[in-house]
Amino acid sequence: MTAEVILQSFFSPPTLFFALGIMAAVIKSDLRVPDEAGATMGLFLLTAIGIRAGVAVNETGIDLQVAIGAIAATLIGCLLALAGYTMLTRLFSIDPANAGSIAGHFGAVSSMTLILSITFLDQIKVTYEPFVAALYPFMDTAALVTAILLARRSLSSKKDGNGPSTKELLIEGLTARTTVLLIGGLVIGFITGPQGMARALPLFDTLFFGVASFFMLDIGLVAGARLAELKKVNKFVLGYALLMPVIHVLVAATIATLIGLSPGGVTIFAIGLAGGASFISAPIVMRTALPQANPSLSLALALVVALPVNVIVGIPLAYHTAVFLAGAL
Amino acid sequence: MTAEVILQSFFSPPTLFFALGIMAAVIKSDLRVPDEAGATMGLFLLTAIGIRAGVAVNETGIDLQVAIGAIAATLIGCLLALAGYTMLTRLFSIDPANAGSIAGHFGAVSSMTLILSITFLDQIKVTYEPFVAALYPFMDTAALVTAILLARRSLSSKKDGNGPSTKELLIEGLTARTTVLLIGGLVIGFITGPQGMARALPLFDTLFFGVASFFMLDIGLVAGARLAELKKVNKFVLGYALLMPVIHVLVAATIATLIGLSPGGVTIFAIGLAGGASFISAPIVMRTALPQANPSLSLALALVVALPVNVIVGIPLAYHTAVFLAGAL
Amino acid sequence: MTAEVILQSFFSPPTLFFALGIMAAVIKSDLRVPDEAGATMGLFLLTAIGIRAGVAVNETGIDLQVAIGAIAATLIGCLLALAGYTMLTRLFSIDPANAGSIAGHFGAVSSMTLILSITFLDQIKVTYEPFVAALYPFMDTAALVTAILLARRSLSSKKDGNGPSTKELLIEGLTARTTVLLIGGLVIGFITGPQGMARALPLFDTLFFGVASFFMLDIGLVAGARLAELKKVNKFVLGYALLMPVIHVLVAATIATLIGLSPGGVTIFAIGLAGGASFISAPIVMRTALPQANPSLSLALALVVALPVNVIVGIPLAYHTAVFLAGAL
Amino acid sequence: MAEAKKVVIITEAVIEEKVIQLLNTHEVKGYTVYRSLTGKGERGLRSGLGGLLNFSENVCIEIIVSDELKALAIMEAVYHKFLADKFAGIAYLEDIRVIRPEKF
Amino acid sequence: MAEAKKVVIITEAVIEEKVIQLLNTHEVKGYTVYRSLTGKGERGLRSGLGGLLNFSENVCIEIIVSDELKALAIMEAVYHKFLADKFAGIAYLEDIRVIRPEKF
Amino acid sequence: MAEAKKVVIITEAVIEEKVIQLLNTHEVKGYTVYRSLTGKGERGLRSGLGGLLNFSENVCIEIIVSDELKALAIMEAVYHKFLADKFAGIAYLEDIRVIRPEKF
Ligand SMILES: Nc1ncnc2c1ncn2[C@@H]1O[C@H](COP(=O)(O)O)[C@@H](O)[C@H]1O
Ligand SMILES: Nc1ncnc2c1ncn2[C@@H]1O[C@H](COP(=O)(O)O)[C@@H](O)[C@H]1O
Ligand SMILES: Nc1ncnc2c1ncn2[C@@H]1O[C@H](COP(=O)(O)O)[C@@H](O)[C@H]1O
Ligand code: NA
Ligand code: NA
Ligand code: NA
Repeated sequence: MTAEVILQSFFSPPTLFFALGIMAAVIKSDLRVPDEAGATMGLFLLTAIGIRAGVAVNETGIDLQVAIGAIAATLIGCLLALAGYTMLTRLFSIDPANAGSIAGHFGAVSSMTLILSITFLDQIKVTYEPFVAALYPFMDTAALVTAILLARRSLSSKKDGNGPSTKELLIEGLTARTTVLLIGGLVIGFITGPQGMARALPLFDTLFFGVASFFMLDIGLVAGARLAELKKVNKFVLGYALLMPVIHVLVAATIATLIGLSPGGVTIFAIGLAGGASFISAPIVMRTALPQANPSLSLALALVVALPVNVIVGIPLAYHTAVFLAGAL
Repeated sequence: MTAEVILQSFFSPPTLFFALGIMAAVIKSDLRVPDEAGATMGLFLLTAIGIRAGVAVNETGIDLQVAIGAIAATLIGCLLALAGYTMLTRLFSIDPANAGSIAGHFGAVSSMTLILSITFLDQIKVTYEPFVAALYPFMDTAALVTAILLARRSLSSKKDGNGPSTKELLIEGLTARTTVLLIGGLVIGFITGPQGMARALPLFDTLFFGVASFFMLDIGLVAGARLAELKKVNKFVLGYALLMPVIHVLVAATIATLIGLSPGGVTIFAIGLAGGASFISAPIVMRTALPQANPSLSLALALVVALPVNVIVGIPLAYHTAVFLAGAL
Repeated sequence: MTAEVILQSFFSPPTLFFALGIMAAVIKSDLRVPDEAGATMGLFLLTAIGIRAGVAVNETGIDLQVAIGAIAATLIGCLLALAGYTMLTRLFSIDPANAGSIAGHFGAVSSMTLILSITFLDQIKVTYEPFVAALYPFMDTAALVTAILLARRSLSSKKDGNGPSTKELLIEGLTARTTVLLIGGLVIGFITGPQGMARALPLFDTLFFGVASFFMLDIGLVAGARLAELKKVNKFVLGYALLMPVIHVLVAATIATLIGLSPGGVTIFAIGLAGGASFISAPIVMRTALPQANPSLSLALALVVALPVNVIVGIPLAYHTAVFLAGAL
Repeated sequence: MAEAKKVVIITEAVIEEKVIQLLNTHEVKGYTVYRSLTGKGERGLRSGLGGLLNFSENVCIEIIVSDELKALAIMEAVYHKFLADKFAGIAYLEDIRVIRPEKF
Repeated sequence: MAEAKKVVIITEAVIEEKVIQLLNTHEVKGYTVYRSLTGKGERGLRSGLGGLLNFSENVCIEIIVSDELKALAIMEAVYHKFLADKFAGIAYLEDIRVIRPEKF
Repeated sequence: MAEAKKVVIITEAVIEEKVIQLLNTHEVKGYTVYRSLTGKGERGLRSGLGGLLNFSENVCIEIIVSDELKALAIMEAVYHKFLADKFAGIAYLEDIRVIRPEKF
């Protein structure tokens, strides 16, 4: 059954478009998705996730679980960044700046992985607590801030006061476009409810899967163009990038099950939030917060290693773990 | 009941997206909608309005009312520009260039307000004469040309022959992209009719409301970034911007009712055409026609004052006025 | 009946949007479709054609006809380029570079004409072998490579080794974005089949016709802006551009009927592949492969002469020829 | 290689076409336009307004001419017709060296 | 017409705002920004990453000042604060001639 | 601060990659590319064609080198290989001053 779900995940339109994009880059096709089109698809998908979640929450109502979820997401964000940073500096002797940057990328949330975990559940028709996607900014900001602070503590340059302060980092995380669109969409969907939103759903709901698929073509093109950078990557760090998502998934799935989420909700929490490695917002944050780090390294790990592994193995794995834990705990 | 309709208008997806955009700008989020995406959504919405109107006219047929409507729209455009210009120069002692520019912006048609008045009627399921939206260029061009000519008469610079002539102004108005798309879409929809257009309607009809909502996010971002400019605005002029749309609505609703439009048609005529203040085409026209005017002033008034007031109060007000007049006249 | 089909083709949304675009350019409207929006619509349409074809092939299965079709498409590509080049150099005394460039543009496939031939059959509800659209790269690459090689043989500059080699040309053709998207979409659609693709079809299928229509507005604007270049064109060459598509259609329709395609498949083969003159990919290929040729000349012929003629006359003609041949052969 | 002058004009996108018309009356042999610039000067910050309009964007127009006097004449003309009191913008001149001077 | 200096800074798009803040502390009277450049230098190829982020793009910021010492001070400040060891980028200076020198 | 030369090449977007390949054979240490320019010259107006293709757009490629002879060699090479009779384009040279001359 696991194999079947992995196959289904592999042979789904988003994965295949991702593969097409990588292949087009590898054969040096002149195929390009205009930057503005990619950016717009990204904005649209985040908004749509928020709206869908908001409409669903409007139907089911809010309860204590949302607050508990937010706290759990924040703690996991800190924990994963701390664990990653420690592993990278102690075990693999990576310098503080790069360790902080990589740990931040992997602790932060990958909106693409979030989108794909939702399309996966949609396709296998598994329901989930609609608010889980909205925990994004809690885990994301917690992980980024923790990783940056850890790295700065060890860097002399932290004294030149050139980078942003902790408060600035928090504000940056909470005003980031991903946060604004997800939470904004959620609030709008919640206020209007299914009736008020009905006439907008042909855009935000019906087209969601198709746009997510087509968007993966763009992501694949970008990932394919960076394949070469993998060769330069230290083997240990590569191992970290292959293994870390799995550890993230196991830790997060356990905690999510303990706070009472359904298997669908656990899946999104474990892989959509914790397992993915950010390659859209984290690089920008890290570029100004830890400029000494090599931006190509963390980007290649997140985009070329973690994303494909997560798409093919991580998402079905998270789902099976969630189903298993639901029985076991 | 009025309060209920205002609430409904306020809590509809387009208004909420507008508010989200303003908020994102205020908290200095890095959220941006790519320029090209905003422009494309704008073009799409105008085309869709034209198409929908054309298909509807094809079903209902054309009659004398269209010609009468066009004449009424032209006259109201001239009248509103003249009234605005006189008020601004006489009562508030604004200089001719700025008075002409502001009166032109407010006399011209705001395509966004037009779009929103249509989504409003769609949502409360009120029908309207489909041709009314197509009166756009008549009122728009009449108002712009009148305002510019009035300002130029009082400006010495009118003699240096640098700005466009009256004929050039008329041509500019009739070849403007808004005119071309609205009238073009109308003609295409009319020629093909519901059958011929059937397979294109999933784009032009089903997605209309969703795209209009998402587009308001972009407009909100732009408006939010200009909030600061309000502080510099003279208080009287601010009062003008708050009051003028209401006067426009009352005048236009009365005339529209007299020429026999239904309450839905009157609503679109009064607020979608007359009440809105243009912030897309008027600024470009005025920048070259009256370069002495301060472009930030008129833009801030149209976008940051008139648009929100119209969205929240103006549209439901126009509808109620229309219903009231339909009984009274 | 022919007249009726021509009328139907003429008064369909794509043709009318094309006419609107040309008109907007002629009256010098400020209407522009952002470059990125046009490019994205183009990418989307090609992908959608591929996906639709792939899903259809998944349902019907593959057989020997696909291989025969690919061979026929390649041969016809070579043949049409050879015939065009010979005609242009011998009959009209055009210099080798321009003759090669023009013959290449006309032998290559116009993706827009392909899209329109499909929307045409969709609208008159005629079925076709789904794999035919995917023969695109065979005919396209064969024609471009043949035309370039013929021209180079006669040009001394072929010895300066500056332009691409035959192998490079073949690779360029097979990695071109049109090829990647069409074949890639086809493979993806084939792998996932109707079930796997179901949730993405609201984008790739339902919106196809609407986007194709709106895209024609952009093409019309571009064509309209080039109308003036027609005046500079030699009369004979103009005659070539008017007649050549018809010859292509007749030759290709005959062969397609002989290899056993249905009238729908013959129509797409004859006009969607052979009859159209490329104005998107061919100009880029020719600009670097035969830089001595005048790029405005071939572009004007393909875009301003061949495209409108094909849209209005060529597509219905091809369909009628196909129906006739199906009875005759 | 010969000396030539490059005139650079940075101004509002809405008057791009008018500036080019003026250049044509001076019979320049060529020019290059860079679009979508933002900037700040006496007349405040000029930067895009979402996709709504290009009206608060700047463009940069560069004209290379071999003749210094012609370069100065172009600068003066653009300056007086557009920049002096109406539209935001600046104009400046650079010395450059070109390969085929007769082209400019 | 008077002599003036144009300082040109080509650097990563992510620090555009920070560079402009620094320029403001030097009280420059204006600047112009060209966006979406790509380029290559010591720190490798810098070019867009699809529509995902502007993080590997370059910008070019040009500042015209009448005073050579001020121009040098700006270059030095930008160089030491941003380019010396942290962000990819270069800075250079050109001699130009402007029409209204008091503007710069 | 040291003298350096800036070579500027404005040409058709379709040959951007080929020009850069040529630059690499000259072992330049860096370059910057400005895209989506429009312009006019001997070979007529060059400006975008809708979103269909970048084939009638121009690009501007700037290369800074410390050595004047190398600058001239690059200009000549680009000029003869691409601009002389095949592709639309111009090339010119400017004198500039840079901070870390060994970088260029
Ligand atoms: N000192 C300067 N350096 C560089 N660019 C400038 C400068 N002053 C003005 N500009 C550019 O010229 C435009 C118009 O300037 P202004 O007319 O002074 O507002 C600005 O938006 C900038 O793009
Ligand atoms: N020699 C050069 N000529 C022109 N531009 C350069 C040169 N070197 C660097 N650049 C530009 O400056 C950016 C950063 O350079 P670097 O810090 O050397 O990686 C590059 O991406 C180029 O855009
Ligand atoms: N005199 C000039 N000044 C500025 N740019 C020019 C000039 N002449 C040509 N150009 C630029 O170089 C491109 C090619 O020029 P050409 O080969 O002369 O057609 C033009 O499209 C312009 O962008
Ligand atoms: Na993560
Ligand atoms: Na109005
Ligand atoms: Na063909």
